Amino acid sequence: MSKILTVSPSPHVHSDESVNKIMYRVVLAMMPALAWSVFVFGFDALRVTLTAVAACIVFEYLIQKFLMKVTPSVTDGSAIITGILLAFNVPANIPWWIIIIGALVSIGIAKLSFGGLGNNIFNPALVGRVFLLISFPVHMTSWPVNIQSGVDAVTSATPLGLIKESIKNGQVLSDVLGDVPGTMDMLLGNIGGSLGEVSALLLIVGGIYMLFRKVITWHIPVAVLGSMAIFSGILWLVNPEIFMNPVFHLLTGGAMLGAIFMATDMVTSPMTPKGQIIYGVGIGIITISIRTWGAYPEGISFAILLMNAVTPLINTYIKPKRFGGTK
Amino acid sequence: MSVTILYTVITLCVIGIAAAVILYFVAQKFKVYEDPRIDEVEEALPGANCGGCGFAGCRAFAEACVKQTNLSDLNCPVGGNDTMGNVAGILGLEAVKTDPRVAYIRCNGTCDNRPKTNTYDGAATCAIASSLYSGDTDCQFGCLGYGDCVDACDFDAIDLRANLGVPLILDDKCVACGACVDACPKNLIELRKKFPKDRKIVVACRNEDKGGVARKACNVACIGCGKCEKECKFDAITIENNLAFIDSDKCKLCRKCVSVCPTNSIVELNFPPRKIKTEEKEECQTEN
Amino acid sequence: MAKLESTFKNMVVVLFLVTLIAGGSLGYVNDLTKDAIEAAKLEAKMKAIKKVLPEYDEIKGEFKVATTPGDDSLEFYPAYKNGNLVGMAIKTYTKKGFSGYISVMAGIDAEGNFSGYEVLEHAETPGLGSKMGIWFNNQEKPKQCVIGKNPGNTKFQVSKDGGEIDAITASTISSRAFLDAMVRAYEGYKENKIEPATAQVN
Amino acid sequence: MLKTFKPGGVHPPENKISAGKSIEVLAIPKTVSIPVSQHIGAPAVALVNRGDEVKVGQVIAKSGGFVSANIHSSVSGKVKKIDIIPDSSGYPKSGIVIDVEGDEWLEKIDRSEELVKDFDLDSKEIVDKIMEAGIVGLGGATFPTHVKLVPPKGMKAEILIINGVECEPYLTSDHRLMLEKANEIVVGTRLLMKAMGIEKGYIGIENNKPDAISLLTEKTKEYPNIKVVSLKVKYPQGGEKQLIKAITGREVPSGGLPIAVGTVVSNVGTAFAVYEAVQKNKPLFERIVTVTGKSVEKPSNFKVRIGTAVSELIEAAGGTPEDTGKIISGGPMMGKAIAKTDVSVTKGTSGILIIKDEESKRRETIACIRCSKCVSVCPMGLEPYLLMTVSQKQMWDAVEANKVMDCIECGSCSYTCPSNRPLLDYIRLGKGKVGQIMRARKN
Amino acid sequence: MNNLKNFTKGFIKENPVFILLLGMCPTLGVTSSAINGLGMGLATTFVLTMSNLVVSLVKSKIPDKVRIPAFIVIIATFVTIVQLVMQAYVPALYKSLGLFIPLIVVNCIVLGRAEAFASKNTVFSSMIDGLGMGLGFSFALTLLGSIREILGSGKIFDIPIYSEDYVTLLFVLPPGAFIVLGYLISVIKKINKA
Amino acid sequence: MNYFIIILSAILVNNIVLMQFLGICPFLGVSKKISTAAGMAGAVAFVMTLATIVTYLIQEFILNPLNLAYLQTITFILIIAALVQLVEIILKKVSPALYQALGIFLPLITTNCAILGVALLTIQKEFNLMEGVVFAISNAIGFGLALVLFAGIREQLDLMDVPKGLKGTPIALITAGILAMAFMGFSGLV
Ligand SMILES: Cc1cc2nc3c(=O)[nH]c(=O)nc-3n(C[C@H](O)[C@H](O)[C@H](O)COP(=O)(O)O)c2cc1C
Ligand SMILES: Cc1cc2nc3c(=O)[nH]c(=O)nc-3n(C[C@H](O)[C@H](O)[C@H](O)COP(=O)(O)O)c2cc1C
Ligand SMILES: Cc1cc2nc3c(=O)[nH]c(=O)nc-3n(C[C@H](O)[C@H](O)[C@H](O)COP(=O)(O)O)c2cc1C
Ligand SMILES: Cc1cc2nc3c(=O)[nH]c(=O)nc-3n(C[C@H](O)[C@H](O)[C@H](O)CO)c2cc1C
Ligand code: SF4
Ligand code: SF4
Ligand code: SF4
Ligand code: SF4
Ligand code: FES
Repeated sequence: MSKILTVSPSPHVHSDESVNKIMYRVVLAMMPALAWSVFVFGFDALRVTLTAVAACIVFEYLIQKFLMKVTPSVTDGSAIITGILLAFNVPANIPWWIIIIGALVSIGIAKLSFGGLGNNIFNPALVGRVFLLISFPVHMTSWPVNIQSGVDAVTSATPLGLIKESIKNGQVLSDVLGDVPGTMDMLLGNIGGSLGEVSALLLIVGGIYMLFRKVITWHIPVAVLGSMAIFSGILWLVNPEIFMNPVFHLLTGGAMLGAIFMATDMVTSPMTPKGQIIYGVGIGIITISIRTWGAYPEGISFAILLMNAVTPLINTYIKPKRFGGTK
Repeated sequence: MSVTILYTVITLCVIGIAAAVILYFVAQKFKVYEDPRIDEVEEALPGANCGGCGFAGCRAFAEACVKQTNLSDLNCPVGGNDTMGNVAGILGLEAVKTDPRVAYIRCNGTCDNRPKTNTYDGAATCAIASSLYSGDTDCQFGCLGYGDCVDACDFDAIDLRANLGVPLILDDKCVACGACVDACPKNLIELRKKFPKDRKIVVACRNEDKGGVARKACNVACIGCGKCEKECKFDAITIENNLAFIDSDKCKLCRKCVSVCPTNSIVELNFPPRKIKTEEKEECQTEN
Repeated sequence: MAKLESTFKNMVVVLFLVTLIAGGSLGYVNDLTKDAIEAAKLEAKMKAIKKVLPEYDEIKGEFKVATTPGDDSLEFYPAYKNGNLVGMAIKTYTKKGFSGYISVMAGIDAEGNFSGYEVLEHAETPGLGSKMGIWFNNQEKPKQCVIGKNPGNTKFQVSKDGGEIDAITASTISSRAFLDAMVRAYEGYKENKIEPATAQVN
Repeated sequence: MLKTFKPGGVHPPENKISAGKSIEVLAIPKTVSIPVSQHIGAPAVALVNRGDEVKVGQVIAKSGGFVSANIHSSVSGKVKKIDIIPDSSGYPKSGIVIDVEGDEWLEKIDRSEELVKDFDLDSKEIVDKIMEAGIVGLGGATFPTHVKLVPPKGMKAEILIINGVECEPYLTSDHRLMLEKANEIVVGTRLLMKAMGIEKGYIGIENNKPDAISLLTEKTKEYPNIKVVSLKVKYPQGGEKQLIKAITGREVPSGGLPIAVGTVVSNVGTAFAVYEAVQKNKPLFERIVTVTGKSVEKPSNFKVRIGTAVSELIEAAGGTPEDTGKIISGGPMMGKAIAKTDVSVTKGTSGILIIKDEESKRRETIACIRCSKCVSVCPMGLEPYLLMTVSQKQMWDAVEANKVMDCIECGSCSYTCPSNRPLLDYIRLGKGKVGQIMRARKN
Repeated sequence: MNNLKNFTKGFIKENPVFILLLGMCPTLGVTSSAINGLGMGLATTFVLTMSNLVVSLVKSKIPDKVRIPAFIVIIATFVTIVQLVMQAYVPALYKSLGLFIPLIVVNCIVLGRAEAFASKNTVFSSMIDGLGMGLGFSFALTLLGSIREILGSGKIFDIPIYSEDYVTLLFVLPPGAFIVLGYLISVIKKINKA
Repeated sequence: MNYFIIILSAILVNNIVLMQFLGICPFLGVSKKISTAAGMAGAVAFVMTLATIVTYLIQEFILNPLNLAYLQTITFILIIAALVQLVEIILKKVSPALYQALGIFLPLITTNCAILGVALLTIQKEFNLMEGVVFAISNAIGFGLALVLFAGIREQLDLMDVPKGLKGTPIALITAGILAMAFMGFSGLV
């Protein structure tokens, strides 16, 4: 008797891409920023990150196994990313129980309730983050001091917080510009803020790595950052006394983290380059609007979630250019 | 009585009357007649919206019923005769009695009976597997076992029977909606007359190959030898394309044909003395 | 029980009757509850006044003063005990709340210090701005309490803005608004102070 | 900049193991089984009966309709039976089984190797000869070539493209043919141009075959209206719509044929067959087949008589390796896995690829992570992830609306999906269903 | 007993909120605390019971074409009565329920029940149906309100159960209403099946 | 009052569906397909604006002078019910095409809290007629925005493997919750 052969429809070969590889590359890309945050916020940063990652993995495993009754898929690495990014979006001194609630919301509500990896509409880490921001505003807005910034206090304001405060007080910007860190400090990460967002430079390094490994394409980060720069630039040109300059907007808050790591989450962003650009521009404009006129000093989390909600519509109406045209 | 009460009454009455007048003219001008019996019929239907009746859901069926003066072409397989009786009652018509039916998968090619000759490794659906390959045994007519019929059944009436090769229809759950009949790319499923106690005499095979080929592919294949046809007193059995078929409307469950079949491809089910046990659940061996 | 036909006459008559009865009963219930509603409204106000002022036995000579033309006005409720003016309750407001309008009943005692306050109306976020009902009342935390102080002797701004009152955690905006209302009350009080002497005559 | 198509495309490892192996003539087998349907269109009608004696090159089945082709005997001997013969899918196909006796060719066939460059036939005569010879497209689609050569009314072919791309990994039959029969291919090209009155011809070759490019460039020097174009190595460069786009910049409209933009595409093998048919009176009964695979002992390019069992080719290449898991007729991207090796080589068989056991099983499928890689590699600008899902959910309207019929089944999407989703499997299902629905609508 | 069945079905089996998905606006809008939920529920129950009663009393006198307007008037009358009475005697609750009291009039449960049940059944069973449905509605609102209050304010019926420092504010805000109700419906469906 | 603030507030900050909880039934009911959602949004916009104008006039010229403010609820709902019917008829006559697009949603609108709610809010907020109209239109846009966004999401969810127990209404509500959360980012914008 001859061998029993395998048959299957074509193609019979497969590229060596896999979801795991993609996910672990993202994790790797986040390492420089993580290292920096341990450097500036100390052990706290590590504690928060590990708690978040562990909680995400445990919740994913338990919920899949006991509530959804499917084979747990924690090894795919997406829960690790969610954990790290959740940690990246909170102050380094956040109490442990809050970060665990955040992980539960991210994984339980935002991800697994929709069916798990690939099925969620909203970015899990951001749902967790916004949930925490709204639920625990006190804890979520008291920032620990950045060791590198040379400020001696227990808590410090973020640059965006400073600006928002002064504008609400009716001050003009030239009065407070002295308190705002310099461009170089913002680029390197000598400022206050969430633990993963402080060093714009190292986030960009991670982004370039991901671009190089083809984990992401340029469309979303460029569209987000570009539209932020243009929109804030126009405002700034109109009146530099009440609007901050574009460089400031790009280098502070979650702009880099959001544009490079969170807006690019493939599950929750549009499928075509054109759609991705519309999505990115939407994020940029909403972010600057919230920063400038809203109650919150930072708006990129909300902006990404809002555009996540628009993504299905974008996918419905923005189709790739069909070969040979339609009709 | 205070002025407020007076004003209240006046205001409300004026608005009320105005509404009545307007609505009256509305009602006069735009009469859309909808037969109230549609609602009644719909209420009498089971509301499964399965499409087994051949209409797009229960309401569509109700509309069709109301239009008809004779219900003989219409049947709700889910509700069965009782429901159709009720519908007929509502419409003042005679219901036509149809024999209750039940689906049956005409293949007995479980893994013991059919040796595997290749392994299929594509998307695990019968539709895709059958569009490119004849199946993983030498029988090109037999069940593929990926369970498209299981997915099609809204009533959980088909059990895949873990890797046994052929799914099993659970007679007590099947409502004969026919969804599985359409879903099976191998045309294996037939809606048969439902006999008391779920008894069945069926040629559990659809192999149209010549005897030798069929036999080689499967131990229990029908080889079209015609012995059963001769045996049947009720003309219930016909042979076409090397394959026997038992018409369940003619079959009287006499069981004579069963014993003459040289390949045991006629199956008798739910007869007390010789009851066949359902096979043990055992993984099919794919490797030699 | 045959239904009435949908003739024009029937429809009009039925609707007429239905509205007639509805109108009648509504008017009746309205009459019944009118006084109770008024009383309830008044009572709410009186309760608030009672809460914010030291003991008194009479409120009389209440008056309204428009702050800016066309805008809301302040309401003043002078309180007397044994005929002596013991304080004044002022219904004040601000529009600077996180969710806009806030109205507060503020009490000022005979010395011109705040003796209490009660938030009457607000739409601030529960758990954040809504805490102002107790936050500035907490005598155990002198840095956030407004009782016994007045904008004349204390800087009625949140500490973040260089004032002497601590804002509600994470609700600076509501806190500013609240203080704004209080300052407005105090200024109204100063401008419309009733001299005890003249008051007696009233 | 090398020419290429847009959008999409992938670059699987090329693995052209047998590229250096010159074409060997495979020994004539003891019996051949020749299917009567080896082309798109109506099956041919058998002309011979059991027991008939046939010669090499004799018509044994006649074209069965407008889109159909003659079938010739590839051997001489006696017809054993006309019956159902195994086919690669396991479904029955009718065919003619011939017991080989000797190797006796029809006399009219010119068996010499000598190059016959010149011709003075008119286009009708050329087309007739091609039709007579039963030539079908050898690039995989097996569309009868004579039908292609007569454009529908109102359409005029302006450009002929000879497809020497061979973008499928592993396969080298076209490559070898170009190296060994360059002159004949050029003549074939000229014949095809003449047949359609075309002035402009291109031969498109992927840049990973520099030897073939330079050889053919040299051979076409004397014909200024035939140009060799080297193309970027990217799959599916050889897909005709992609090739047309790469070379001419024209886009075949959705649902249209190449002729809609004035082009006709033919494979190099087809051009060679045309040469042999017209200049040598030799019908199509042989073709070049690559036998290859990582564990194959002697990867080779064979010249094989149609109807030879696949098992014979494998034997000649050193036998079935121990670790065989899957055997594919054709290339790894578009070829068809076969369940048994007793199936025959047909006009469309370009290669036999033996895949190792560990590479033959698909990896586990997980949920779509919406990475959009499938969208970006699809050369037709489709959304494979969506097509798969709507097919799976049997939402046929949505399947149709999302242009499933444009899919060329290149498999780039399934190849690239990091979640290993069987995209093309479901897209094919959808295509089949939508095709049925569309046909039903027409009637 | 049939009436008993009519009465109890409103709680779980045919709960207007969890199963029939009717009257979602007040369900979400007022349930930031248990007491609000209960108050709203009882107000609705009153309207539901009374309008069912009246509708079943007068059903034979009302021509079909003005059925709906007549029902609306009847319902609106009771709603207005509730409005007036609450304003007079529980002004604080009236205030916190705000707009949603007048909106009882468009609550689909009320009109739906009048249409579907009261206009076909006897006076007594209509009343029982209204009462059952209303209490089912109240039950749902109170349950939702309690959960949100516990999670979001650390209290239940205004009684503190744990420190306010640990409350999750979001649950008393609009998003919390949607999310808690979403999971609650899923749980109730599961219970119903079992 | 500043129209810009009214508009921004009604559409984004205090979105009628996501923040005010009005019109949830149609929000959950007719949001399964984008096309129906858009149709419903159109119908609501039309009726909402019309109803706000008419009820405003009734309030201003009948109820207020007669001191009958407590009859708001009953008169408004009667008017809205009649109006919806009227619109249906007129539309049928005047523009059958529009009727085809919007008509099927009209009966659903009578019991939509959003219409009555906006009419009541217009009075409560003491808008003048023009402000009331702007307010109504903005709320209708806010309603439409939420509805269409939500319909897009639900069309996508239909293609996804939502766990069985959460399929349908539960996941729709959870999605709405997250959407509401995202909309909270606009707080303070006005
Ligand atoms: C949903 C939400 C509700 C809020 N409610 C209030 C509030 O009621 N009062 C307030 O002052 N700020 C409120 N805020 C604003 C923030 O808490 C704001 O950051 C804060 O008022 C100013 O920051 P700080 O108090 O920490 O200086 C709210 C923000 C959000 C997103
Ligand atoms: C029904 C049908 C009709 C065709 N008619 C023509 C034709 O008139 N002219 C032509 O050049 N090719 C014609 N073709 C062939 C196609 O252009 C093409 O070669 C064939 O579909 C295979 O291409 P592929 O291998 O890229 O899939 C036809 C194909 C089909 C299926
Ligand atoms: C994805 C894809 C890849 C193809 N690759 C090649 C190729 O590499 N070489 C080739 O000759 N034909 C290839 N074809 C077939 C061509 O599209 C076309 O049918 C052929 O060149 C026409 O010539 P023929 O009729 O002579 O076969 C491919 C088709 C598809 C759909
Ligand atoms: C480039 C990239 C970015 C990602 N960003 C996020 C993110 O912002 N938040 C998150 O929870 N997961 C992120 N993931 C992980 C994963 O896609 C996400 O958990 C899915 O949304 C879960 O279905 C990212 C993955 C990749 C590849
Ligand atoms: S087994 Fe077939 S016929 Fe029976 S209920 Fe299921 S799908 Fe319908
Ligand atoms: S009976 Fe048909 S549909 Fe069912 S598993 Fe077998 S082949 Fe598939
Ligand atoms: S197989 Fe079809 S859908 Fe997939 S990439 Fe190729 S053309 Fe596109
Ligand atoms: S390549 Fe795979 S995972 Fe990526 S979008 Fe396509 S189907 Fe989904
Ligand atoms: S309860 Fe508000 S629309 Fe139904």
